[in-house]
Amino acid sequence: MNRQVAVIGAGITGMTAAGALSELGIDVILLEKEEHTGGHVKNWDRLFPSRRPAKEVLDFTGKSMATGVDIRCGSAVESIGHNKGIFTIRPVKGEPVNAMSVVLATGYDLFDARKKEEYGYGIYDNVITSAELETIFSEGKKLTTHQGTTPQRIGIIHCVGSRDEKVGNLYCSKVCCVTGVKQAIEIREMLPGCEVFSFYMDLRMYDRNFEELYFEAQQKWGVSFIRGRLSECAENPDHSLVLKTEDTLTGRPLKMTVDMMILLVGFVPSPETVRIARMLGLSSGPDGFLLPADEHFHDNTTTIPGLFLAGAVKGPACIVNSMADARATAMQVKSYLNGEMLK
Amino acid sequence: MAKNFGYKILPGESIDFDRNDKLIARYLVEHEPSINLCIGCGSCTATCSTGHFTDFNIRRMHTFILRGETKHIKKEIQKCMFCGKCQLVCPRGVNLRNVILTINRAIEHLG
Amino acid sequence: MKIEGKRSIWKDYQKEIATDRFFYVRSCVRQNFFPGSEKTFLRIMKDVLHKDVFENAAHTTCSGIGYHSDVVPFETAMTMVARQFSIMTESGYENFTTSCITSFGLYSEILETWHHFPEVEERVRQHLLNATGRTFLKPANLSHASDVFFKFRREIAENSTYRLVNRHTGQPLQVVEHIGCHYSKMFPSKGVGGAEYPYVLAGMIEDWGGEVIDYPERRHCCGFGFRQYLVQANRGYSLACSKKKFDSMAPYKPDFILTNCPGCPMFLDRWQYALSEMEGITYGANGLGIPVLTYEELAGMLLGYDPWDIGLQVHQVPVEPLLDKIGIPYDSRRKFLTMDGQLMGQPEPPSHLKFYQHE
Amino acid sequence: MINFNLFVLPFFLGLIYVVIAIGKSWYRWVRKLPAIDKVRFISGIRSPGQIFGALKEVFLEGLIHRRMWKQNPLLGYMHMSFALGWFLLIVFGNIESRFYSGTHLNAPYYPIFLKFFIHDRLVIFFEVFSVPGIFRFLMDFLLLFVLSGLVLALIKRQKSNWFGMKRTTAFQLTDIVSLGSLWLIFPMRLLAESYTAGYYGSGGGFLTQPLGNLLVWIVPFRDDFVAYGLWWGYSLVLGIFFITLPYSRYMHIPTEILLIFFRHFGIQPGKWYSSFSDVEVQACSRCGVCIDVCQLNEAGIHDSQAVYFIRGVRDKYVPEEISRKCLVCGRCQEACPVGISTDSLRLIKRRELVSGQASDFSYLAPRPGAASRFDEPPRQGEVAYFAGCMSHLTPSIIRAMKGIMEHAGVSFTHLDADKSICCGRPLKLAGKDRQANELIEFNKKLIRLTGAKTLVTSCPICYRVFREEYNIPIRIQHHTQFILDLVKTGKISFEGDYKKVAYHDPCDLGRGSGVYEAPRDLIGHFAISVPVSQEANKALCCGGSLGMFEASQGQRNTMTAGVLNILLQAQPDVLATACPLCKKTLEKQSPVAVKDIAELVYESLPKTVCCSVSGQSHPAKSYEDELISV
Repeated sequence: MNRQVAVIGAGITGMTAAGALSELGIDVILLEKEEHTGGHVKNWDRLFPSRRPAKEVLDFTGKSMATGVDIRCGSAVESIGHNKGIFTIRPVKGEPVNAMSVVLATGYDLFDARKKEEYGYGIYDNVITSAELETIFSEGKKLTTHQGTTPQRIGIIHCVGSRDEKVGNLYCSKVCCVTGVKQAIEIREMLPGCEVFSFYMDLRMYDRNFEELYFEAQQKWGVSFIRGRLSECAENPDHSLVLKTEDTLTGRPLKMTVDMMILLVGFVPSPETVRIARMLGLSSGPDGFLLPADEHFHDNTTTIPGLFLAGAVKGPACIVNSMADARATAMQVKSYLNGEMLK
Repeated sequence: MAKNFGYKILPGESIDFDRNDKLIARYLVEHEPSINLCIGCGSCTATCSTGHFTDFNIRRMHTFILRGETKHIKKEIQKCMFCGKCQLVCPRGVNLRNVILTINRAIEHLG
Repeated sequence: MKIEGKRSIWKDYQKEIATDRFFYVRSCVRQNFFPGSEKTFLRIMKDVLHKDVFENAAHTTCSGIGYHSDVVPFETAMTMVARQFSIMTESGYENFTTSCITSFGLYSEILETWHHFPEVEERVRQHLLNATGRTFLKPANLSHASDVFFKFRREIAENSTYRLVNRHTGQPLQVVEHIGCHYSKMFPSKGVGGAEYPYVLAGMIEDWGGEVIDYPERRHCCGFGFRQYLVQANRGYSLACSKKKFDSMAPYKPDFILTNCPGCPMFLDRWQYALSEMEGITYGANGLGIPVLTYEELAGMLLGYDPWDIGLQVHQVPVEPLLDKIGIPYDSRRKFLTMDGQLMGQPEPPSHLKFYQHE
Repeated sequence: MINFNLFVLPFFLGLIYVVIAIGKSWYRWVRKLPAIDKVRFISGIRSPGQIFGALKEVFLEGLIHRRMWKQNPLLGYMHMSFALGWFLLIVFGNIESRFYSGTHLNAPYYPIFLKFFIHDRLVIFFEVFSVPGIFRFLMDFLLLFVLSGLVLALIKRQKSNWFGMKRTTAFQLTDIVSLGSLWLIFPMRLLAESYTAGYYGSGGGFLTQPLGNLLVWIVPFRDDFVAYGLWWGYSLVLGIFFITLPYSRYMHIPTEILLIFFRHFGIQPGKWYSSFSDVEVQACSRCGVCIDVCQLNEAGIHDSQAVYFIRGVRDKYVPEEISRKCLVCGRCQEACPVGISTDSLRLIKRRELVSGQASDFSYLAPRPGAASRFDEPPRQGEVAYFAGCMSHLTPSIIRAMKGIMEHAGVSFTHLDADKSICCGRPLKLAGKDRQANELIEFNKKLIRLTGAKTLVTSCPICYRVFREEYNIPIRIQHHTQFILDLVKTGKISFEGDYKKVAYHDPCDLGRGSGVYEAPRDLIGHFAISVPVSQEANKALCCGGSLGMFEASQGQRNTMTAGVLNILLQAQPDVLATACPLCKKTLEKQSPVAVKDIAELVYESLPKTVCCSVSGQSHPAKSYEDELISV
C-alpha cells in the first residue's frame, strides 16, 4: 500500500496533522495502536483554562479528518525503516505501508504514580491520579472516597513525577499546574462543602488565562494553596490520609489529614515513542523525549529527511500547543513533498 | 509524681493542621476574603515600615494564622503601624490593612 | 489499604541473600541492651537452620556509632571497615552478615562509595596496608542478620511450636514492625522490600501467623538517633520522637512491636517507662505497655525456647501478657534468676507502667 | 369678646407638647455636654456677638437654606419655601392679629386661626391699600409661597431624579405620619381660610377669597358647619405634627438650631461620643445629599453612606464594617446642608470598636546605653524634610524635592531617608488614636532634634496630622506651600514649555487641611492649569484612601476610574497631584502621566541645574544613618 504520508499516533496531535494534511490535498494514512482515535484527550472531561469539554475539540478535529484520511486503528507499528526516501511501516495487522514521509505523533504517557512510593498510590485506598479524577468527572459520577463517603477535605499534589531527581525526571511537565487548579475548581464546584488544599512547589501559570484561573480559584472558590512538596503520606485507621510537607512560607513542617489525595501526574515519553525512535535511530534528550533537528529553526524535522516530529514526542505540551505544532508540521510536510524543504 | 530525668519532652515544631484551632483563620477569611489571594511573594514584608525596625513579617504571620498557629502572632501583630505601604505594593490586591485590623479584632473577640 | 500494591513494590526490591557460610559480626551495643538476641540468632542458625556461621574474636567496632555521632571521620571508618573485611578474608569467608543495622548501613555506604569511586577504595587499601599490613577482598554478599532470617522465615515457621495467633480468639496478632533507619533509607535497593514499605520484618510476621499494622508514623525514627540521645540536652527530642510513634500506633492496638536494630527496641521499650514516669502516659492495654521484641527473640519464642533463656526478662515493658496471648508457658519465679540460679536483681516497680501479674 | 373655641385645643396642646419636648431635649443635651464644652456654652450665651452670629446662621441655614441652595437650587427653594414661608406667616400673622385684637399679647393660637376669630368683621375685598388689605395680600402670598414648596415636595417624592437626586432615604412610620400632617397643614389652612372667606363673603385675600367663593358655590349645602370642620381639621393636623415631631426625622429642625448655637459657642466634635455628637446625629435631616456625593456608589456600595451610618448611630446599631466602609474623604461633610461632621462621627465609632486592641511600638524606643537616633546632636539644616512612608514607593518625588532644595540652596535634614516611623494618621484612621500618639511622640522627638525651623512633608496624610496633632513650635508646610515660597522669594525660577496640567486635590490636603491655592498657584508658574469639573472642595478621592478598610481592590479601581474620567475631561498632557498615594493610585489606570507637583517643578527648573542634581549627592547627611540595632 503506498501513501504520500503516514502519521503514526492518532492522539490530538496526529489527528490534527492528518486532518491538516488531507485538507492540503495530501494522501494520508493515520495509524493508531488502540481501537479508537483520540489518545489521552478522549479520557479528559474538560480542558483548561476555559473548561471547554474535551469532546468538542475531538469532534472538531475528527471532522477535519472526515474525508481523505485513511484511519487504521488497532495498527501498532511492528517495524519501521527507510530506504532512499521511502519509509516502510509494518503494522501488527494489515498490509505494510510505504510512504514518502512519516509524521511521528506517538506522544507521551502519564507518569506511573506507583514509582513515587511514599505517596502510596496503589496502596492507600484514597489516593487517585488526576487522570482518574477526569474519568470520574467525564462519567458524571459523584466524587466519593473509596469507602463511599463524601470527602470533606482533598489534597491536590503537584509535580508528581516531574521536577524530581528521585524518579529521574528533572523536567517540568508544564500542564499539571493549571490542570490542578482547574480540578480544584471543579471539585469545589461539585462539592461546595469540601475544602481543597493544593500542595505546590511553584505554580507555573505560563500561558494565557492560566494566572487568571489561579486567581479565580483563590478568589471565587477559596482553594487553599500551600507551598511545599509532599514528602510522605500515610493512611489512618479510617482510611483518611496524613500528609506531611513543609509549609515553606512559614518555614515549619505541616501535618494535615485529608480524605482524598489527587496526584497530578506528569509526562513521560510513551513506550511507543521510545521503541519507534530506537528503530529509526532517533536521538532523545536527557529527559527521554525526542530531539528535533534544531530547537529553533527545524523543530519539526529530524536528521532523517521525510521524518517529522509533532506534539508531545518532543516533550510535555498542552493541547493548544500540540495542535499548533501539528498544523506547522503539516505545512513542513507539504513543503518537503514539493521539494521545497528548507535546508 | 512526675520524675525529672534532666530533660523534657520537646514540643514538636510541626504545624498540626487538624488539631489547630482555626477560629481566627475562619474569622479572617470571612471578614476579609481577599486574604485568599496571597501568593506569598513577600512584597508586603519587604516594604513594611515596621519591618525596617524589627523582623516583623506580615506575610508569614497571616500564613500562620491561616494554618491555625496563632499563639506567637497575638503579640507580634501589635507592632504594625498601619501605614499601608504593604497594601500599595501587593500584586494581588490583598486588602492588607484590613487583614491586620481583622486579625486584631479576631484576637480581641475570639482570644 | 491495598496489599497488592505493596506486593508489587516488594517485587521491585528483591535482594540477593547468601544461603550459607556466614561471617557474622556482632553489634557493639546489643549485648548490653538485649543480651539474649545475638545468642539466640547463633543458636537458631546452628540448631534449626544448620548453617555455618563464623565469628572472629579480632572483630572490633565498625565505628558506625562514632561516624553517625560526628566523632569519627568517614576516612577512618572506611579503614576500620576494610580491616573487618580483611579479617573475613583471612577467615576464609565471603558472606558478610552484620548483627547491627548501623553497621549494615555503613558497610553498604562504603561499598557503594568504592563502587562509584574506585580511587577511594585504592586509597583505603593503601591506608590499611600501611597501618596493619593487611589486604582484603570485598564480601561477595552483604546481608543483615534479619535478611538471613527473612530468607529462612519459612524454615523457622516449619520448626516453630507457636504461631502469632491469639489463642483465646484465634485471631492473628497485630504487629507493628519497626525497621532501623540505616537499614534501607539510605539505599532502598539494599533492603528487602525497599525503604517505603520494607518487607524484611513484615515477611516474618506474615509467615509466622501475625498481621502487620501500617500506621502513619511507621517511617519515623525510634528516637535513638545517636546525637539525640548521646547528648543529654537533646534527650527530650529523642523522647518526643518515640512518643510521636506511640501516639500514632496506639489507635491500632498493637500486640507488640518487632524491630531489627540495636537501638530501636531499646528506646521503644525504655522510653515507655520514661514517658510513664515523667508524664504518666502509658500505652497498650491496661497500662501494661506495648512489648517490644527483636526478631531473634521472637523467633526463639516461637521455636519454644524458654523466655528467660532468650533474655525477655530484661525488657522494661513486661512480655508476659504477650506470652499468655500466644500460649507460651513460662515460670514467673525464674524470671529474675541467673543461669546458675542466683537472683540477678529486680527493678523497682514503675509508678504508672503496670507490672504484669500472672493470673 | 372671647377669642377661644374648642377646636384650637389640638393645636394648642400640641404646641405646648412640642415646646416642652424640644426644651427638654435641649436641656438634656446642654446638661450632658463635657465640662469644657459646658463652659463654652455658658460663656457663649453671655456673648451677644456669638448669639448674633448664631442667629444669623439660623436665619441663613434654617430659613433661607443657603448651603442647600448652593448644593441644589431646586431643593434649596423647596426647603426655603417651607421654612421661610411658614416663619413669615407666623411673624406677619402675629403682627396682623394685633390690628384685630388691639393688644400685643395674644393667645398663641389666636394669630394662627385669626381668620376664624375675625370672620364676622367686615372687610371689603378690594380694600387693597389699607393696612389689613396689605396683610391680607401678604398672608395669601406667603401661603402660596409655602404651597409652591409643597408641590415641589410632592413631585420630589415621586420623581427624585428630577431634583438631581439619585438616591434618597426611606421613611419610618412616625416620619410618614409627621410628614403627612406637615403636608396637610397648609392645604388645610388654605381650605379653612378660603371657605370661611367664601361663606362670610369677605375676609379673604387674592387667593383665599376667590377660592372660597368657588368652594361655597361647589359645596351643595351652605352651612358654617363646613367652615368649622375645616378649622378643626387644620388644628388637628397641626397638633398631630407637633406631637409626632419629636419622634420623627423633623426633630432635626429644632436640633439643628441648637447645633448652630453650639458651633458658634466654639464647641467641636471630640474624640469620643458626646452630647455634641448626639446633637449632630439628631440634627441629620436624612435629606440624602450625602448619598449622591459619595463615591462608594460607583463601587456598588450603597449601605454605608453618612446618612445610613448616622441612622445606625441613632438606632444604637452600627454593623462594624459600616463604620470602616468609608473613604473618610470628607465629601459628605462638605456637602451636608446641616454641616454635620460626618467624618468625625465615623472616627468616633472606629475608636470605640478598637478600644480593646493593644499596640506595641517598644521597638522604636531608644535602648539604654545603645547609640540611637535620639542621641544625635541637633542638625544645622533650616528645613526638616519628612517624605512620608508612601513617598518611599514614589522615589521620583523624593528625588525632585531633594533636587529642588539643592537648587534653591536650602539646607535640609532628610528625616526618613531610610526608615520611617509612620506619622500616625493611618492609625488614627483605624481608630487607634492612643497608639498613634506613641508614634507621634517618637516623631516629635526626632523633629525637635533637627533644630529645623520648618518641617516640610511630601505627604498630605502626614501634613494633616502634623498640623492637627503634633503641636510643635515649628512651621509646618506641605511641599507645595514650601516650593511656592521658594518661587515667591526668587530662589527658584522656571524655564521650558508649558504643559496643560489637570490638578487632582488630595483629600487630606484640600478638604482636610484647606490647602487649595498653593498647588494651583504653583502650577500657574510653569504650566497651564486646565479646569476640572469637580475640584477644590468638591474634588473626588482618588480611591486609594487609607481611611477605607472594607473596599476590595476592584471596588477601589472602579472609583479611581471614575476620578480619572473627570480629571481627563479637558484632555491635559499630564495629571498633577500633591500626594504620593494619589499618584500611585491614579498612575495605575491613567493613560496620561501622573506626577507630583514637585516632580513637575523639578522638571521645569533650568536644564543645567536639573541635570547636575543627582538624588544621591545632596549635602545633608542622611539622618537615619544611625539606626537602632535590633
